[in-house]
Amino acid sequence: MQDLVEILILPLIGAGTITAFKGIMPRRLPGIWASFLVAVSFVLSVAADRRLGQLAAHHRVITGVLWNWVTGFGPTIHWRLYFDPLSAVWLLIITGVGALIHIYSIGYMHDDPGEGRFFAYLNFFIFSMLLLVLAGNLAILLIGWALVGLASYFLIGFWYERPSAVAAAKKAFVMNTLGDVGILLGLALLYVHYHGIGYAHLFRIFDTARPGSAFFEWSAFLLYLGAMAKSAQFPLHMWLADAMEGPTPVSALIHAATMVTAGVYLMTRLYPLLRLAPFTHQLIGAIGAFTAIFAASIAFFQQDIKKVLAYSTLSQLGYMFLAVGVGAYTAGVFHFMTHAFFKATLFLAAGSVIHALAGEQDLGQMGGLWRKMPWTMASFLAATLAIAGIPPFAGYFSKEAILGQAYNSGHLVLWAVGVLTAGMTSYYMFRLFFLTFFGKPRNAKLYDHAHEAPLVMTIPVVILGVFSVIGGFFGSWLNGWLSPAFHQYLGASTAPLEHGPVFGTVVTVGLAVIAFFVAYWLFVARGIQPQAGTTRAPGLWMLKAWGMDAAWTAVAVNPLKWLGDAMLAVERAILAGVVGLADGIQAWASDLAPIQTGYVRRYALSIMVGVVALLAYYLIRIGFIS
Amino acid sequence: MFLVWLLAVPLAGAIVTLWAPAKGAKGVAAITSFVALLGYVGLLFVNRAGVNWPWIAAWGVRFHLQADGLGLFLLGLNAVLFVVAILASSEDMGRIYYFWLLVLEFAVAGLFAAVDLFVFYVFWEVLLVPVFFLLTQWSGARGRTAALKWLIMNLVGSFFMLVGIVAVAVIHHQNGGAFTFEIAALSGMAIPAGIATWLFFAFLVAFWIKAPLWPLHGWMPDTYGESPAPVTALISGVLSKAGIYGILRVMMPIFLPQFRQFQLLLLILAAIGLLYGALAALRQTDMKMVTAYGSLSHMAMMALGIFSLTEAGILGTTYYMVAHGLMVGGLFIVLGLLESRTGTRTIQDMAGLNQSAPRLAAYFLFFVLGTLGLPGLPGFVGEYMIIQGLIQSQVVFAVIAGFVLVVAAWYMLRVFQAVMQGPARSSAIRDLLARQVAWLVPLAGLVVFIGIWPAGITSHAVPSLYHVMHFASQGGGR
Amino acid sequence: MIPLNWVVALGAALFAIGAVGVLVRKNPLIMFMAAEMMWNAAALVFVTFARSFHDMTGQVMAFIIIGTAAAEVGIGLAIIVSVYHHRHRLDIDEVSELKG
Amino acid sequence: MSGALGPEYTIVLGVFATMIMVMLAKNRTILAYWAALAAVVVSGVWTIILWSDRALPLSLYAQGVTVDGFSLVINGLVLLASAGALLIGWNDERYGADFPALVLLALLGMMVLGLANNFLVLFLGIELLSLPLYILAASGGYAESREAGLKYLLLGAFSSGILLFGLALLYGASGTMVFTQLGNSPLILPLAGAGLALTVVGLVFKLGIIPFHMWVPDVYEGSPLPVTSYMAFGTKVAAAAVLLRFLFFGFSLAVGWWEPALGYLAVLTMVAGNLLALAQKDMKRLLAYSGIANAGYVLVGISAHNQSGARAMLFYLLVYGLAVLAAFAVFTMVAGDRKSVSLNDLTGLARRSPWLTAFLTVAMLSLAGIPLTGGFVGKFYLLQAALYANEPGLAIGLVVGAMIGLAAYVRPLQRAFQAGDGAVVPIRWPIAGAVVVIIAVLGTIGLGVYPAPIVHIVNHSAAFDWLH
Amino acid sequence: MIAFVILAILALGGGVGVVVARQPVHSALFLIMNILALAIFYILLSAEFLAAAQVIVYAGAIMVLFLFVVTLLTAGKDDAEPQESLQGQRLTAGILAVLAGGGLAVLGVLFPSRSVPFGLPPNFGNLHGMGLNLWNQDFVYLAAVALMLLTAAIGVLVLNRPPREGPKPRVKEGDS
Repeated sequence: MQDLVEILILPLIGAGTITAFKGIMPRRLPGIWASFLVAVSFVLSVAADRRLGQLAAHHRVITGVLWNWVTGFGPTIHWRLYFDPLSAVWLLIITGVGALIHIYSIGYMHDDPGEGRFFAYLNFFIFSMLLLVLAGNLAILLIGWALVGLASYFLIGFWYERPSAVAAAKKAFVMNTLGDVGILLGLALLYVHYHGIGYAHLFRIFDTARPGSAFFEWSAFLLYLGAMAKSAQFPLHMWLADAMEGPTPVSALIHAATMVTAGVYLMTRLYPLLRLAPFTHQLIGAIGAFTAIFAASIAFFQQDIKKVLAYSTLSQLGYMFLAVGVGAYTAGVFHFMTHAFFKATLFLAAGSVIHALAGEQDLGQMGGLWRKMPWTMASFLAATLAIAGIPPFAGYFSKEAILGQAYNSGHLVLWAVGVLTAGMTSYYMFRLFFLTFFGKPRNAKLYDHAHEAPLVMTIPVVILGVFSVIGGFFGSWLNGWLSPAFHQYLGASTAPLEHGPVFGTVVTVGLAVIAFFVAYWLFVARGIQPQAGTTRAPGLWMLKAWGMDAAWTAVAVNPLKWLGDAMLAVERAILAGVVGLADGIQAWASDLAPIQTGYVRRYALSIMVGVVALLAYYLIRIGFIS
Repeated sequence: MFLVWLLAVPLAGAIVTLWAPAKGAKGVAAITSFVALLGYVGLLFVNRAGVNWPWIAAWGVRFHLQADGLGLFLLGLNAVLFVVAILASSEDMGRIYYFWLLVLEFAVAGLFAAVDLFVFYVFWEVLLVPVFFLLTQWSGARGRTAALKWLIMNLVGSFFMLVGIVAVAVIHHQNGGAFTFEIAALSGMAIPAGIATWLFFAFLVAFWIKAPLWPLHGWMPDTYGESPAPVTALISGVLSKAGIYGILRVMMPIFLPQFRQFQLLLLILAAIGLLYGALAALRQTDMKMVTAYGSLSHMAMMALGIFSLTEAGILGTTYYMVAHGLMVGGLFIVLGLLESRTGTRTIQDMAGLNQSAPRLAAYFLFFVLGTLGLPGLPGFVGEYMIIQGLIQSQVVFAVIAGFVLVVAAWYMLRVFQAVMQGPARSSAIRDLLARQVAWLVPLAGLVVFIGIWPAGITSHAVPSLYHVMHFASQGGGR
Repeated sequence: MIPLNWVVALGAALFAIGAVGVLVRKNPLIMFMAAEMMWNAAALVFVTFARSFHDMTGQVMAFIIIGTAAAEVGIGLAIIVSVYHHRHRLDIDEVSELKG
Repeated sequence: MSGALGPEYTIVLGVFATMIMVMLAKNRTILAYWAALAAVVVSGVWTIILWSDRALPLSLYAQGVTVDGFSLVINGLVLLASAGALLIGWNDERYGADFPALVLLALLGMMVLGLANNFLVLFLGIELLSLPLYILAASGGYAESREAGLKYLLLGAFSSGILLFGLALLYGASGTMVFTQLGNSPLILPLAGAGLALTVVGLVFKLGIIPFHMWVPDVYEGSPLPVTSYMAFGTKVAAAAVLLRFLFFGFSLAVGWWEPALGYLAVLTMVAGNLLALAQKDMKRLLAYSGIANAGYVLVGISAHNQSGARAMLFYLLVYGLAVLAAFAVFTMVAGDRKSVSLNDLTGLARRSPWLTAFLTVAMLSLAGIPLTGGFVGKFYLLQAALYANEPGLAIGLVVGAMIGLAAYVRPLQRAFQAGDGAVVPIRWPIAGAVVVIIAVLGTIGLGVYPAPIVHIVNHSAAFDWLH
Repeated sequence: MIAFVILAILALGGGVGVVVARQPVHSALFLIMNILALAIFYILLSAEFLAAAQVIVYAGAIMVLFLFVVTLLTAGKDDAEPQESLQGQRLTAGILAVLAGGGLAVLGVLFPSRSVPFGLPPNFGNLHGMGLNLWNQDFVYLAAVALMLLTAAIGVLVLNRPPREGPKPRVKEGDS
């Protein structure tokens, strides 16, 4: 318990101290301090993992209550931490990759005036993410969940003077709030039925529950809604592409390696619930597969180096959800891990490129950079090979596990989509690679000024590149490590890694290789420009991300705005009604006042009227006049 | 006796303020409110004894005050926000301004402590008066209209409630009980069904207007718009809670059967208000109005919590009242600081102020996040419990509430980003002064504290709520 | 022996005539006289009932009415005189500055 | 003869003493004021002594007058009213040396009305009250005052005629003139009904109930300020007292016929009175309409026809009177040399005189019925009475009237707190007026904060135990 | 009965005359006629003292005062009544008076009071009897009437005192 709290609290301390002593700290200190704290966290995480590993396989859970959160009647919820092999994997990746990206950022952000703020945000993000994965119940998870969203909001909008960044941040936040509300509703639903939302408590109940009731479908779906928003599954995916407005290390850490995979964490964490909700489970896989191929198609024609990577992230997240959907939980986590390595590498390398080109992100301005930045190019290449699924790089193993399991479990359509997507991935990734590093420089001036990044940036990239190469070999270790987590409860019989049929592997790798050659032929041999094909129908649509933004605007944003305007009209009516009522009474009074004419005889007449009326009334009452 | 302290200190301070030198009035008021806050600390940690003195023996009216879990934290909210509001007020407001503020503190404290209907009603109406004069004399161009609206709309509601109060006591007496206004004695009494409905709505209208809840919020825009920022903070932060509090304190024990009977109607009305406030806030261009309509929506959320008639919903509302009070109070004060620096409230006239006033922006964002219900901050806890209650009773309203949370994120961020971010178009402004930070930090700290440890409030509120709802005997909402 | 019922009816008629006088005449003096006639009608009815009950109280009442009328007329005429000191015509409708 | 009528005799002596003072010391009119005040004070002390003496109720003059707790409380109220009027108009040469004597004469009429138990005393009381007031109304020495006097006179004579005819018919229907014997005597119902109708008209005319109210605003506006305050408070108390005694003592068995009609009149009066007050710019006229509306509240107490009603009525008359005295005292000071105060004259009052503004605030809030002022407790008591009588309509009418009236009462306050233009003209405080306003304001607040003693007093004074 | 009819005609004629007479002087004279007719009624109703008082006080004192004021105020002026200016005043007044007066008259005729069958007590209504009443048990009423007359005397003094010499400021206002 205690070390968990330390792991958790160190980055928060970093964020706090950097914020509080912003004016006092030397200019370079925040970066170093923040990186140091995350690194310590990483070391502590390794230690914690080791201790966890020393426990008996079926008791590999460390849990404890920090203090009460809500008590009374109604909900009784505690601040509970929960540490098991699944959390442990996430913990390592978050602190490990996080530390590397912190270090990288020292170089990347060194001339930005908001450097201190940046590291405070980053540290805050690490804290939030750790809270998310260490949470012992859904409510605390939701707190971490929302805080990472907040950190993401801060970092996307880091350059707040850019309107596009600000808009992207808002979009990300609002869409994620939609997901948060899904989790909120889902966990409240679970609480209402089971009077508790601690994992252990829920899992014990899920163990014995019979699958298929609407209640399980609804609660699973609502929780999946959260995962969908956070992990940018179709149709809540647009924010992720816009999120590239943030600094590149942010894209690497948050929008590729860690935060966006929180959905995968949630789904794997809640795998016993998914067993009980077969329809939702299928839906997850289907949407994952669709997202994978859909995002891959968009990546084909993107002009911005980070946009390509963003859509490729979307696509890979689709893979992970495909894994969840077919019950390949370990494979999903495995792919998360390898993806963290190679996608972080890609982003950081892209960051180095952007850094070298003074902030230029347009592929149309790049080309031939391999001469200037060999280390970056090498790392990028390794990661590209990994993501393309070329053996023996990391991505090959995890993707193979997912596809194999999809095939084995009979999800042939999903398998086919996955295979196709693998080929597409290979194509657009190599397109990106060739356009960036090969061919003729398309902007001589930028090319002349380009240079290899400083060591503080290059070293993390290279380390991550190495992991992209060797990451695949962690598979069997992971299989063993996670098996207690997935076997502790029922319904995880499909969880361990499996191998698919040989022909599947052949087809997948073959497609990837073919795609490689196509890309080489197009962009190196023929040297066509990145803009090619984006003016006509399919390419244009893909470039515009199939018009999803416009669709959302038309379906959700504008109607809400119209409703808001309608409410304002109603509001004016209500306010006018209030004023009108008051004025009406006032006017009525003013109209009534002239009855008082000032003529005595009128007054006497009024009295006489009263006399007659009262006489008549009394005589009626006593029955004289009937 | 700390309870009496909470009432007596502001009253005495108010009278002293009248003779204070013009420039010293703020100091006197600040010290007074701080002493009252100390009294609250004493109440919280030392002694919570109430008082029960005879008042008008012939009518069974007793000056009965009690700080139970329902009112305890609202008293704290009152004590805290008044310190902040007084500190946030300008020094050249004049002594009468501070006099009225302290009278207001006195009245609100009395309201939150009263457990006798007569006493409750007395404080309920007395608190209208200071606000009326604050609006009349220290507010914008339409302040006098706003003041009239405030007073008349609120009194219209309370006069109906007055009839209700007397009628309840008379019926209790005619049923054979003593002639008393003690809420505990009146709770659960038998009222003939036809009359009960009328009485129920007579009470409800008063609370509905005060909260305010849609569609009886007509006084709200002018009042929030015209009053000086500290007063807005107090109205939205503390006074509006009086409406919700009244429903819990007064109506729940007496009219529980009617709540069950009209539950769906009430839920629908509150849900309309919830959507209405949020959507109206979406399109406002005045940053104070965005917050005001957001607050309207949040009040509807609290009402939903009550009308869910579940333990979770009511507990959530009890908690949310305090949380929302602190956050929206802080937000209005920050908006006031912003307005005094820029001279405008229209969001189109501002942009990129973050660059010149990062601290102001940070506190602005903090309270924005709080009001939009960010998990980890207290608004979320209240909303969570309310939504859980709604799921228990009528799940469709939970979905509506969830949807509104999304819209809330949208409209609150819209304001923040429009004002603070983007390219700086307006000229630079002064950042927060150190002394302003000095009271914003504790306020923000308090918000964070109750956000991560809501159990501190909820666990204390529970016994009172049991009493309020008779849930122990009647087995909960469903 | 005169029929007491019919005297009461006469009183009612005089009362009504007096009321009409107050309502339709514009000269304040005549209005005042008409009001006096209403008083007289009441006094007549009192005396009639006193006769009917053989009860002197009714006559005492009538006497008081006469005496009070005297005082009232004194004051009334003083007020009318003071009002019409500066006016040309005795028209009550002109005395209507206060209204609304 | 015991001293039961001592307060009244004191006033009679006071009248003579005052007149002697006027005659003896022609240039020192203040002596007359002192004499009158002394008479009022002695009478008041005597009243208090009588109240604490438990030898009541007493019936005197062949049951013509009844001295009981009720009449003594009425005594106290009208003494308060006259003391207020005297002090507000203290030694003001505009009102002449005869002002105190006339005030005392009217006071005598009011006290007699409180005692009245037969038709003779009722009529005498009405006339004793009215005649001096006709004079006082017309005594301002300007056209509006004369007009007010004339209007009051003509309508008063008219309504007295109606009252007399009604009394005559009642006499014929019952054969008795004593209220307390009306219930026991065999009534000829149609005659009694007609008589009751006419009598009630005559009495509510004095009270100012719509539609018999029309003299009220004109006369209040035209009369000099202290006289207006006197009429607003004293006349209302006396008329309400005699109406209550007449109906409760004479017709409590025949409640079914008269009660609903009075209830309708009360609701009409409360609503329309407050509505009309909303349209007024002149403060005296505003208070006149407010007086009409408050007469409606008082009528609620009567038409509730139960003990609470009588008690609430007494209590309400006190709080109303205190508020009115405070308001009139303030207006007199603000008016200075002018005849009346308009809404515009109040602008900037808060800067001219913060304390006067504060006092005016208390008075107006009391009239509006805000808690911690007596007005609230009074309305609260009236509501109790109405609801105990199972008359929710009256309760609703009361609160609806109060709602409408609110704006009328708070608008002057807003004007007072509005910044005026030009130089700040300070206001001088005559000591007598200051005494009135301070006592009235303290009383108003006292009644709001701790009404228990007065509630105790009225509960013991209006113990009409034949009512439920 | 014949006496009643004649007297009633006189009284009503006087009453109507008051209302319809074009000149105030004539109205006053008609009222005197009415009053005298009532005085005779009083005699017939066994109220001799009242009859005397009616003649002396009403016809003698009050009406003379009226005539005096009428001549004072209308001397040398056109005292013809101007046209009715209030719309519907006459019609409404007539209808109301007919309703009220007619209704009351009908009531009075249909529902006679409960007459006492036996003979009048001694001294009923004569000077002696009234004296016994007014100077014994009902003296207080007489005293009250006296106070009213005193009031009237004060009133006349107050109302017709000479106008003051311009309004003298009671309160000195500051220089503004």
